[in-house]
Amino acid sequence: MSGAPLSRAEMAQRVAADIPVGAFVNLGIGIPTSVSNYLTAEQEVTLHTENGMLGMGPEAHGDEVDPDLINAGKIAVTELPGCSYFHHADSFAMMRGGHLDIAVLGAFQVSAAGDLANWHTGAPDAIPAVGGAMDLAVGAKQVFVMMELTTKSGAAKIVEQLTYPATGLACVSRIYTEQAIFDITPAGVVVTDVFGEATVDSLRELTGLPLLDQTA
Amino acid sequence: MSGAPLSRAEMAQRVAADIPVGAFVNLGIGIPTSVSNYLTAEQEVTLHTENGMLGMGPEAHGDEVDPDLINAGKIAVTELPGCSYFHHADSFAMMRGGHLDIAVLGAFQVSAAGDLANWHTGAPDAIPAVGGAMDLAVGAKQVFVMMELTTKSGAAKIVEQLTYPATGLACVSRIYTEQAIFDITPAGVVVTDVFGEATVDSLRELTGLPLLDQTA
Amino acid sequence: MPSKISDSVLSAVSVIPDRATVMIGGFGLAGQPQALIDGLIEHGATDLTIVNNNAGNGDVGLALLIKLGRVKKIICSFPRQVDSHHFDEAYRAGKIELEVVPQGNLAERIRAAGAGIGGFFSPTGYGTLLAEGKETRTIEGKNYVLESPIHADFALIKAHKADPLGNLIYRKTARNFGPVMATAATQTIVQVSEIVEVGDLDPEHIITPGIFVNKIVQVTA
Amino acid sequence: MPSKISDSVLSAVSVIPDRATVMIGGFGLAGQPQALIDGLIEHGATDLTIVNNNAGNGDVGLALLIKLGRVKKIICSFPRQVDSHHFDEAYRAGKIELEVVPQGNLAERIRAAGAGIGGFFSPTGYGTLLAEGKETRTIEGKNYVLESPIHADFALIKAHKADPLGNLIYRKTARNFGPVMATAATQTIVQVSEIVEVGDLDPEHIITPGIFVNKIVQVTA
Repeated sequence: MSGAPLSRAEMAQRVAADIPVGAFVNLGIGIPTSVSNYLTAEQEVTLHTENGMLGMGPEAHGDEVDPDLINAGKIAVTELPGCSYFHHADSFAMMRGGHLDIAVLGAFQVSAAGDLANWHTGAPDAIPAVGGAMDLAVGAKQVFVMMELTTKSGAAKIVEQLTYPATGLACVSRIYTEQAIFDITPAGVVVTDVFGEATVDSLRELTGLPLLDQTA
Repeated sequence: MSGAPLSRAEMAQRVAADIPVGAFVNLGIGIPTSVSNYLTAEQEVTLHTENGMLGMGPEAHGDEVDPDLINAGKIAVTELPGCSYFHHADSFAMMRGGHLDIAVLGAFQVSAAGDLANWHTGAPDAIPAVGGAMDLAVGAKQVFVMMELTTKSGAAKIVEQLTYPATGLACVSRIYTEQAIFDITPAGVVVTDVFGEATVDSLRELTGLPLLDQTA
Repeated sequence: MPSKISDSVLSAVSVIPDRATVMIGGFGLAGQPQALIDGLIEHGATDLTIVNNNAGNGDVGLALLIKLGRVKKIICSFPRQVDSHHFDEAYRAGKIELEVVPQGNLAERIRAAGAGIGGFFSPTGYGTLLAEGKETRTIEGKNYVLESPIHADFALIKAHKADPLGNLIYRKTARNFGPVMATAATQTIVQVSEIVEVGDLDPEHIITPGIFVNKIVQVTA
Repeated sequence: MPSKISDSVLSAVSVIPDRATVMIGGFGLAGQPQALIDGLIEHGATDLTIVNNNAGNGDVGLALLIKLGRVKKIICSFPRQVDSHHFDEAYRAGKIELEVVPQGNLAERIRAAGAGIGGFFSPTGYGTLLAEGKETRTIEGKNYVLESPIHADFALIKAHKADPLGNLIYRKTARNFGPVMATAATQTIVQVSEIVEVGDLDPEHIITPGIFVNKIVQVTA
């Protein structure tokens, strides 16, 4: 409503605050990983890493580092009490079977219908590499996206139709950006919060979308 | 070649002798179970039970009986060193993925093409019940059948076409009976051994099949 | 987070409504959640669809549930047993619907539900009565039948030990259907012999992670 | 029964012929069978199809195998990395064929091969470039892509401990692709840190039963 646009840390804080108590969550590589810094013990959130673990703890340092214990970003991590290990097929079955409550992912673009693009720039010489992105997109009960609202050249990344190759269709539920938070609903894209100088009207102009206003 | 028809024990003994060293084997409920009595330690055969165990030991007696440790026939059994447990989907994946060398099964009928009938009498009032029979039929690298060659009324149980409902098609490799041993081959049904008064000719007459003679 | 530990069997199973689809673990008596089935009988839910390897034995448990007329349909691999007289009677009287599924297809269909698989081509049952009416396909020269996932509203299973997060370990061949059923139901209710502290189960040894478990009841033998 | 224990890496991998399909376990360095890959390089087999999550890092291991021109095709989920320069170069020069598979489809397709499944309908990738040309189907209102099993001639994996029967346990997230790859290959060759006696591994804790393992080589760090 007022103040400055959200910093990345503030975005992560907002996402963390919206994760319900007891949720099972997968935090994507990159910015989404920072959400873990703001989860409280009272939230009792269990983190999943798709390379085969539930109950992942914070990043490992010094003597804690064990090359056999890494996250999906290949960073050394730690165990929390009550964690468990499983193989890759079981891990992705857990994801695709709809058992995770929330996946938090970065994005190049999200469409008004909730289509997600985050795996391929579409550049003709780019080497395609998808990892677990497509599985995360379709597997979790809710997909939260964290991204800057605009590209470096100022174009909106929430769009009517994707221009980047899709990762998954109609899979995103909510988008956290520095200027606003958006919900993807059957009625359309809803603005729930604005930050800094953004208004629902300025966002409509930027995105070209008939955004619904549910800012308080 | 000579002597009496094989007893059930002798049939089991023959089957046991034909199991190669180091094989992974599933012995079906009923007569096939008795094959385990004739496997030698030198054969190093590992028994699979489809309710989730490799390395099953002999039947349990007295204090050994543990209600959590049973075979597919729901008989209490024991562990052998090096055994392992797994869940039902993994157990049948092991079976259907072609990892077991041999399944030994009973049968109502086997066709000249190796079709197996062992799950359903086809009687109109019979309650259908299949258990793991169809999985075993298609899963093991080789299926050995142990059965009496004829029904109580004297009809051959090796037939041109099944008259009982099929368990699996073209799945049987070898048939052990009290009168003879048969191999199912692309060239046809081959008699490899005869017992008692049986001759290849008497078996041809009984079955009505153009049996090939490879008795020594 | 509300505790997953229930202090009574009846309160654990009383969430099961009429017309629910309920998976029940166990192969023979091994892994059978006897106390949960007794609780389900006492609770009184009816018109149930039951998924189990068998269709009840003797006069107790699932057999009693069938005798009491609470089971509308059963999906199983082997209903016919020497002491399945309650099922036999209900079936012959047309009072219960039966879907017979080869045991491996049953396990794999349950796993598929838990794993988000829409269907799979199985070699089992091809060319048999149990594949009648099902789509078939020849892939690389081998014949397959298209099988669909089996989802449930509830799974009632038995494990050896649980921690309060719902992490489970099993015992010997009592493991059987438990781990896959736990993944395929909207709610999984587990009867365990012992509840241990969080951290007491080695993370390498946990067979069912707590994400798949909703309620735990300790039942001492 | 001939022993499954090989006394050298080179003798273990020397059975791999040219043109073989070889699965290599590991996610990042965790679970990567470094010694077996080095042995494969020394052995010299070429025209290989490699199945791995990645396409090599830096100048060693799989990256070196690619640099040496031994890899005809790679099936993986994530070839592009900051240090995948040997792959990048070979790919841009048209010297290596690439099949990019979403990571979960990769794991499930490998499992399907080991489990005798002819194909399965996966929700992952529907409506994307990676599903182009693949059969799709709407099941209960949800969209799926038909995915096929990935079989291999050999799997090279790393485990923590083995017994002489080939029973395996893994360590932490180094488990990753090992257990499914072991089931999907005609021959599975395992690099382990320790070989223990038969009976030393608790039957409840064994992750890969010995039926899936053909050769074991102890490689101490």
